[in-house]
Amino acid sequence: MSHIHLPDGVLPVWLWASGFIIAILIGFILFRFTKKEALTKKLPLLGMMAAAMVLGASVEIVPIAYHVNLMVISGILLEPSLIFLATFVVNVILALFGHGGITVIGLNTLTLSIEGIFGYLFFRLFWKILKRLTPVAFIATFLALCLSTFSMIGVVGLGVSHYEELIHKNEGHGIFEFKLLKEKHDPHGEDKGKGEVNFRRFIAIVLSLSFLGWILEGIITTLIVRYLHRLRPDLLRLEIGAS
Amino acid sequence: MIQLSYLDYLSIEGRSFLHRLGPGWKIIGMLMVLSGIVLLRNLFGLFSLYGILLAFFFICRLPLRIFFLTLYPLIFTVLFIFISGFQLHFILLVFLKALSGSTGVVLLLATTPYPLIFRTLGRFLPSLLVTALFLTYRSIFILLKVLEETQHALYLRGGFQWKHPWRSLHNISNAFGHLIIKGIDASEKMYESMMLRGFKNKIHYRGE
Amino acid sequence: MQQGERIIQVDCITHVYPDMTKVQICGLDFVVNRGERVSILGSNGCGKTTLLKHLLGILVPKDGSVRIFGVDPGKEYSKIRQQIGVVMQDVDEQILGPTVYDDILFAPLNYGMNRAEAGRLAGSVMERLNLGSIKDKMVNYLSGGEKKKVALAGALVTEPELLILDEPFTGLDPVSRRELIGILNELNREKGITFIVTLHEVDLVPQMTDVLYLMHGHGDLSERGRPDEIFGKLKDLESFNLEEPTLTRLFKGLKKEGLDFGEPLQVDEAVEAIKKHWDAEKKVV
Amino acid sequence: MQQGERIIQVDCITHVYPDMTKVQICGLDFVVNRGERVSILGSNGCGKTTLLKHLLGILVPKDGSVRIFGVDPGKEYSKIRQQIGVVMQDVDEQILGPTVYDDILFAPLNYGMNRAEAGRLAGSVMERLNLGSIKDKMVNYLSGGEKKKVALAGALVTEPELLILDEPFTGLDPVSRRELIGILNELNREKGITFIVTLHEVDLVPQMTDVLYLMHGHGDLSERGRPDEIFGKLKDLESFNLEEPTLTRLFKGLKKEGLDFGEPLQVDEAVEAIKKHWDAEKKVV
Repeated sequence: MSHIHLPDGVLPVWLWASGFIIAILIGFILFRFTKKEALTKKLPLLGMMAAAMVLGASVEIVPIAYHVNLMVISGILLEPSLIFLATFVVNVILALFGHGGITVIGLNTLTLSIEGIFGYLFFRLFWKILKRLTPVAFIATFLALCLSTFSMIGVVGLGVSHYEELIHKNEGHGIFEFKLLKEKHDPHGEDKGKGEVNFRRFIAIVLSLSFLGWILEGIITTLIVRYLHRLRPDLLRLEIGAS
Repeated sequence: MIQLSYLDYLSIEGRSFLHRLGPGWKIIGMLMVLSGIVLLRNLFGLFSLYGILLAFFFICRLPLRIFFLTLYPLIFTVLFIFISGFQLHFILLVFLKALSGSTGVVLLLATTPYPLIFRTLGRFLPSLLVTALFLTYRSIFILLKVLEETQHALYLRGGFQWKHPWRSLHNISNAFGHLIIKGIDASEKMYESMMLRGFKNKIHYRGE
Repeated sequence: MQQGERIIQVDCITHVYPDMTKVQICGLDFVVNRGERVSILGSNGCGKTTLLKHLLGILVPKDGSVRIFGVDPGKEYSKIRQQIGVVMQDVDEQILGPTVYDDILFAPLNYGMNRAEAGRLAGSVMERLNLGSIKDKMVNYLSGGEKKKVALAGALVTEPELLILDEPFTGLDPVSRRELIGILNELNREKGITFIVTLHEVDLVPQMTDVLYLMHGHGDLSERGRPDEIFGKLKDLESFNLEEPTLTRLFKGLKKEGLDFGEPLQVDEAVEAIKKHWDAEKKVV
Repeated sequence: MQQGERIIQVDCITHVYPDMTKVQICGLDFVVNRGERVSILGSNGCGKTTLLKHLLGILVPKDGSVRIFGVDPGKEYSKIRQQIGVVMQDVDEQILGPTVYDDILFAPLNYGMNRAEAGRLAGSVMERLNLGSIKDKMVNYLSGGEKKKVALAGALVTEPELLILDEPFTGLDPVSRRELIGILNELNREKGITFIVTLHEVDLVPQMTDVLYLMHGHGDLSERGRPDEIFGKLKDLESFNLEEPTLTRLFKGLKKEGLDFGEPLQVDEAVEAIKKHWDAEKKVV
């Protein structure tokens, strides 16, 4: 679980709506400043890498939702402007078969493309400094995933007041739910701040689960990069990065 | 992953009334489901919404294995439980919302061939993006074959065994590397073919 | 546009691949005249595809020149694109539309035709290739043979004057092969379409070839001529990593035993030849 | 492990694909005995690959049973994995090591051998298949023929008792085909390896088959026997979407004309048969 596909219906409207707006804005800017011909030429590559990401997302390596998402390696191969569009396409398709939410396509695109874009940047940067493929690929992946997870936590954090609202809405609401709630409540009596949002616990859980994901994804990405380096070193464009 | 091609297959071969309904109506229906998810705050409303979707699901005789697909988002929704104090009301609320969303889209995709969905999206999205969606979808099926064959090879040659975790990880990574290289090769061939056939900037499709 | 006009001329081109493999298509010039059925026969990896890619402007030679319909394809392929239909080896990557019909419409719509005209062309090519029944099928679910036919339809729909096919028979069963050969010959006969086919199946050559080129090594074009001439003349095709057609081997074997029936390449000709000699022999004795 | 022991038994299995295509491998039971060279001949899409996938436990039948080396492959393939070498159709996807040598070491290392032992096995298989010169080549620069050989080496390296090959000849030029057939026959002769090959090239069958199965429709196994028996008996292979071997067509044609030379399947036999009759005829007259 190196990242989270936000589901529908949890986040407040203003949050996911602004996610869409920002994603569209970025997409529009990229679109304006990329040469049309260059983009047309790269469309099949974009399509194939997006397809690889969709497929990667659907092969579960450890049952229970750990899958690779190939986002960092795609970022390294596609470069930032294309990885953003590719991430958008991937999220639309994943959302279409229930993997992530429809309303959160914008937000998911933003948080996930951070992985791709920063993966690319870190990879280039560390390559200039270290010149050794294995640590560079691992650190770049690890940091990029870290960044993306924190941004996702940040996004979820922005909705805290919304969750409070959702939770409090029930008090004095339908009797049926209230009863169930009561029963549930007693054993957890010592739980401080019942009915309150406990965002810290969320962060702790997400980070501890993600940490394993970062390591695993870091290892897999490093091994993939090494494989690519042996078979098609041209794809990684390390010489350009070095100069 | 066979799921995606299976969904696609159902959308073409299915004969239920939802299959026959125009894609526009179904997308409007999907938008209604989404606004329900966004607006509804009481469990009764959400239960009803989910119930209606489930009813559609079984009236259209969609197979059970497709139903399991709709449960996927729960894995992530579980995390949100930790935000609240494990209150059943909140849990049910977010679960039902997430489930309604995923059931809605799966219902849409299982009863509507994807070109029709993309075509409808094409009225709102820039053509370049729609072309990218079409190419990605086509690419998924091209790469799916590569992926399946690679999985078979790993299996037949003992590439994935729990007793050798490090080696297995190594083998899996190589397999993904192979998938990426094949994908890039295929994208080059695709580009050549597009140029030979006069591609300018969009894929034309019926009813655009 | 008279019959026989020269439409392709390739003079000794050199290409260097990124991994430094050098392909030099040399020896003989590669020329094609209008209306000819041209086959390029050679083993795997001898440079057949490289030659085709130069004709299509996908590769640009380091040395030498390529002219096709009077232009240099490396620079001006878009000018002649509509005159040429192409099916390369991996048909999967060449099928771009979501359904069969959408895919066949791909080129006409890109060339700026209106939908009515494009539809008319598509209808006619689907009828010829007998694709009507799978018109609305999603391309992802086609069988291998269907994919080849759809790719061929996509290439033929714009009614090109020249058809270029790279290894079209690989992976097809004999009945599909025969069907494809029939279609090609019919197109040549009825519409005068020139076609260039690369292949390594020697037995198929006699059925669909006016002019045969042999290629070996890394791009060496060493023979040009009528198939029966070439198969008769060569002592062994083995040096080309090719096998002689079964019948050629049979009749060469018989000749060695003192029985000369000529060198027929097709089964019915062979039956006739043996029969004729047999009857003649009887009379003589 | 005596010669002739039954190692595979498939009883009328039914498989339903997700798209509801039903393949019923029935009619005859599919049985293989140790040491046999078995060919399954059938057109594209008739269910050959489906049968093989059931043998390998990749597919699990809805009805019917599969036994191979005494186990049910759907449940316990890992138990017999080391006894079986497999080359499926898309060799590209089966070559997983970055270099040829890495790929050949793949299975032995997965099976827990140490590097020295694995290296010894790899060395011996590379020698047999003559792969020494490309040992360190990157796999994506291999030619089609080389890829098949590398995949075969990867399957043979663990010294399996049974070799399963799906359409190994597709896309190979005749010389590579002949080489492959030679290797298979040699392995069968010297090491007693049993092999099962699916193919649609009728002409290749006589050169490498003890037991021939014909398959058509959706999995109908309709004939089992020696190749010459089957080809002689059947009036037409066309109903199987297959073409008869060139020589069979020739000799059937001659028979129709009143010239009966028997039904040889190989060129040298054919030369001999014609020669013999010719000489006999002369004497009679």
